[in-house]
Amino acid sequence: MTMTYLIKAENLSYKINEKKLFQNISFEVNSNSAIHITGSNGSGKTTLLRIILGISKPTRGTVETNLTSGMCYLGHKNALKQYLTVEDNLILQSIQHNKALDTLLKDIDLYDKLDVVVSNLSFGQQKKIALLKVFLNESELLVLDEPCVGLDGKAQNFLTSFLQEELAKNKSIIFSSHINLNLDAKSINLDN
Amino acid sequence: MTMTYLIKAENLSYKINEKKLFQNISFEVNSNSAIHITGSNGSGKTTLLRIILGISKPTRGTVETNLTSGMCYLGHKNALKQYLTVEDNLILQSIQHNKALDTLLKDIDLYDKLDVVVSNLSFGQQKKIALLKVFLNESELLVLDEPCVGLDGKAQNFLTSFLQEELAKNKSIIFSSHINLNLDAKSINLDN
Amino acid sequence: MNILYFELLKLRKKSRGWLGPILVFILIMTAFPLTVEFLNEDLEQAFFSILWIAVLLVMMLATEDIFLEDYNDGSLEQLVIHTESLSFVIGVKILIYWALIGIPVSLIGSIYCLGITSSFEMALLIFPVLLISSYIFLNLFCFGNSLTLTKGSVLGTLITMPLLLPLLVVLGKVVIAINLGLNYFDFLILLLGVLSIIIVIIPLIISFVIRAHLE
Amino acid sequence: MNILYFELLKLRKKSRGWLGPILVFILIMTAFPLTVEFLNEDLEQAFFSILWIAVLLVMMLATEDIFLEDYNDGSLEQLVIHTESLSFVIGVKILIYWALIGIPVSLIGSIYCLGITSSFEMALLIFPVLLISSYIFLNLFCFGNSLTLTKGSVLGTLITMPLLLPLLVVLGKVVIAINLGLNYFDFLILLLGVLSIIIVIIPLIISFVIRAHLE
Amino acid sequence: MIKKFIHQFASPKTYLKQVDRAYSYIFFTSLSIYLIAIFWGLFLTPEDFVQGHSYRIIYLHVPASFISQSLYLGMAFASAIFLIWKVKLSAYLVRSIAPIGAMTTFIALVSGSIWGIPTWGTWWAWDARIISTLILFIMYLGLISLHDSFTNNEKADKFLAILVLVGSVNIPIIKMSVEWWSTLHQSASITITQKPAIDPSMLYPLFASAIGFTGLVVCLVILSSKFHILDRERNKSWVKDYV
Ligand code: HEM
Ligand SMILES: Nc1ncnc2c1ncn2[C@@H]1O[C@H](COP(=O)(O)OP(=O)(O)OP(=O)(O)O)[C@@H](O)[C@H]1O
Ligand SMILES: Nc1ncnc2c1ncn2[C@@H]1O[C@H](COP(=O)(O)OP(=O)(O)OP(=O)(O)O)[C@@H](O)[C@H]1O
Ligand SMILES: [Mg+2]
Ligand SMILES: [Mg+2]
Repeated sequence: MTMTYLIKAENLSYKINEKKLFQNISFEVNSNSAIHITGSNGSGKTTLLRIILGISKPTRGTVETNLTSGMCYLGHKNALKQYLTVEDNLILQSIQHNKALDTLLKDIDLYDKLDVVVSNLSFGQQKKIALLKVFLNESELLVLDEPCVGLDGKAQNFLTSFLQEELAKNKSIIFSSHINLNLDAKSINLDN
Repeated sequence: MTMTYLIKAENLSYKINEKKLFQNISFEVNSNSAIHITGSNGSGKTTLLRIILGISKPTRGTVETNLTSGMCYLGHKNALKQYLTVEDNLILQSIQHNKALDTLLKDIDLYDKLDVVVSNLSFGQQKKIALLKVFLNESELLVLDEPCVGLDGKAQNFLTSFLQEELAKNKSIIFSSHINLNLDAKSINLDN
Repeated sequence: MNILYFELLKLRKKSRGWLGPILVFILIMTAFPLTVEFLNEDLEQAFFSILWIAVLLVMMLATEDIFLEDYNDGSLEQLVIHTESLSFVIGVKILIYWALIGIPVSLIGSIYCLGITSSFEMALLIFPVLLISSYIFLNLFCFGNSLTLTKGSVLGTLITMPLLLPLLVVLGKVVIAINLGLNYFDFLILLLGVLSIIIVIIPLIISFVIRAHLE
Repeated sequence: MNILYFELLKLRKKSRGWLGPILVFILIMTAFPLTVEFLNEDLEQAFFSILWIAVLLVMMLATEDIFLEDYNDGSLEQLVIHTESLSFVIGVKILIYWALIGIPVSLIGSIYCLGITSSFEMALLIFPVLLISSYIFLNLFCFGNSLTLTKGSVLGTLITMPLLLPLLVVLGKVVIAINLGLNYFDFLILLLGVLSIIIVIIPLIISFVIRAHLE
Repeated sequence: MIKKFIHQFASPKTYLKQVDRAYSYIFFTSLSIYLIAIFWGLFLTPEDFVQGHSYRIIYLHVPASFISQSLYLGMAFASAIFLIWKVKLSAYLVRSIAPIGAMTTFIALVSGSIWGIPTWGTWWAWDARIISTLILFIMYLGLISLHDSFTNNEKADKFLAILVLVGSVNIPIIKMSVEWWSTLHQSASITITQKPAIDPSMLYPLFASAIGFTGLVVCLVILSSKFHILDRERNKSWVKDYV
């Protein structure tokens, strides 16, 4: 009897201009597990995540997915429209205005910023808005590329405990981060 | 005999749309001292730094400066032209190609990226390029807004030791950061 | 059909995206009689020349960063991850741009036509031509812009230009056809035919190009 | 004079910034005879109308994000911190845009003028007018775009156009003056006068506006 | 000195007080003047030799055209004061005049167009005066949209004032358009230097209607500025007392 995986990456290699970025990376993501991708700047963390998402193609190797409810991705770029208010941005991300959202907004101290244009928010506040999508997601796999860049201590703790809860709910997480997130995760290092 | 200060901020207050962001912040920056501005997201760190730089005007209070060789500023936005190569970007920032630069580039693992277009660099690599200007600066005051966002551990250590050296060279530093930088700095908290 | 609502929401706030081009159109059409002291017949002659060029330019302006913005802020990545049919989304996006810019421009163009030629029939006949040609222009420019998404280059313009010139020639012929009471409907059907091919193929090509860009 | 070199470096790589507008200019000037079958005199009549509008549009395109890019990536902040004379830098920047876009467009415009009017004198006389007017247009568009820095170029266009229309009228007059062999030089001096005022004042105003924006 | 004086005198609070006192006087006198002028013009003056009765729209058209330009000059004046002495009140005034200016310009355009139908046989012509009036209208719209596009009112005030001043170069051009270009449109029939080219029986009511109309527009400006000031200063304590 084989265990079912959500994502199975086998022997992934990636070359840019004939230069190897990483080689022979294999792993499996099962439900209720977290993978922490580490590595120095430019070691290929973002690239690997994009391969998993199916945006980029690996030079060699395969990624098999076995998902029923899709993935939720947050990358370096936060996909917010700077010229729209927070509220409009939430609409764009199909986030309904409901109780859950309200309590979340209060938790991350953004309840009074709903009608502020995103470009007027601080760096960390923008990141928090982008994370709302993650906090309210309904997919079984979260793919997070350095999710706590620019967050203050309180928000980082909030994120960690959220991720812990998600794991407890049988969800899976792949994330990259230079900061340790206090999460029980298998780590994959891309430096060679 | 009064001690000479580089920057003297008195009773700075800042309001946005009639809402107070911070109030009555006073401090002095003397040579050979560091100030660490802390506070949660949106507490006004960036705003305060911009007031010190003279870009924004405080609602109340004054900033007196006493600088002879200007300041060096790195903010959330890194002032790089995404469509130019690293080399061209250095030229734009008036950074000469010399030995010091070469060793620096090697230290931060970017020596082979000189002719790569900035948009092809990873998030952390871009930040490093932006930091080059700081590493090679000749001004007496460094103003850094979350300088280690996105940097890997090695680069963070490099930055810290660089800043320590600068302090030893009688320079002064004002920086904001959510991450502790292991720097002997007076800290100012903007949360109230 | 969320995409429809989303695009509308974005455009509403980003008046630069749609009101801008329309305004530029109005300004061109208003300004041109100022530039030379025309006699009235001359005005009429030059009018159509200006009209087609204005429509072309406006569609160019309108599509300038139709994909670039989404690319830069990371929305395009999200779109590729979360939508099954990228080309459908792109088709809808172009449609919305046409509805918000192409249709008003066609209307305004017809009104100017009425004002200058004082011929109600002319204005009525020119309207569908404007509608179709603006849609074709939009599609072609979108294609060009998708090709040069990240390059910030003129490649898009260079590539689309040769595609546009034949269309301009046809448009010139249409005016003559109307003036002489000749085969206007033949031209209309020709344009419709071109449009119906373009409408299907261009979004497909664009979605392919965009995926390649993100890779 | 570092700023001169820097701007050139940026523009060199960003061909969309300068080659683009020039190409659009060529496109317009090439396309317009295609759009209507003109008799020769009519062509000449319409030519100048198109010429001025094309120059105006091209300058609009060229300046669309002359400050926006620097604002978005944070370079503008750095500039404000590190330069004593922001207005000088802005003046130089506009000058470079003029050198890279205004001058070629003026040249090309004169060549087209020669081609269409077959009058060498006309082309020669129109050249300085083109040079001056493109510079004025550039300045005014830069002003409009600086005011609406973050708000998009529609508003910029809306604001700038009224400032430009009087100039268009004058340009129309110049053509008539040349045609009739009348006070061409009076007009040239008028334009030069306007330019010399604008060249000094606009960069000052823009630098004030930009500082206010960053505040 | 001047600065201090202006700041004391031109506080929004004193302005509102003064204006509240004067408002009803201005309103009723100008209303009656305008009504009388119109009555006079419509019923007591003879039919025009060429234009018949249609010329009587002049009592709306000319005042509106005249005011639309004057309001702009007023804005330019206030903008200068704002930029030089940082008088907030002038910034408020500039913003409040803009929509009124747009309105009167619109009236001028529409009344002119209506007038054009019987006299020129067309409601629109590409004529310098008409286009320049249209430009003025666009300018007003631009001013309003510029101010409204900013959430930060202080910035918006500054930018608005700058734009008004830069745009004021257009006013003489609009004014002189009829003299400089051969057009369909009438050139000024009343000038200071020359004898009026208009029959006195039309002239006096025209004058009166201009004065009355001006007064009414001033009332509108007062109302608009009152709204604007109360909105902008709504957090100040004096406003709470005032309301
Ligand atoms: C849309 C069309 C029109 C517009 C935009 C327009 C605009 C103007 C403007 C701006 C003025 C100047 C007021 C001043 O200098 O203080 C004016 C005055 C005048 N307009 Fe018109 N006008 C239009 C149509 C007409 C028509 C159709 C007529 C009549 C045939 C007409 C007759 C006059 C007269 C008699 C004056 C007074 C000139 C003077 O005494 O200064 N206008 N109009
Ligand atoms: N066209 C190119 N030429 C040269 N190198 C390239 C090119 N495109 C990408 N790269 C390199 O590929 C790597 C991409 O790395 P990636 O963005 O995945 O890094 P990362 O691990 O996410 O780093 P960070 O921690 O900084 O986010 C970088 O080292 C970058 O320099
Ligand atoms: N127009 C506006 N309307 C409402 N709030 C605004 C507006 N402009 C700025 N703000 C608020 O002002 C604050 C600016 O804070 P600033 O950018 O200085 O924060 P910061 O301390 O640097 O935060 P971070 O750690 O996230 O970088 C934010 O709380 C932002 O929401
Ligand atoms: Mg990365
Ligand atoms: Mg900040």
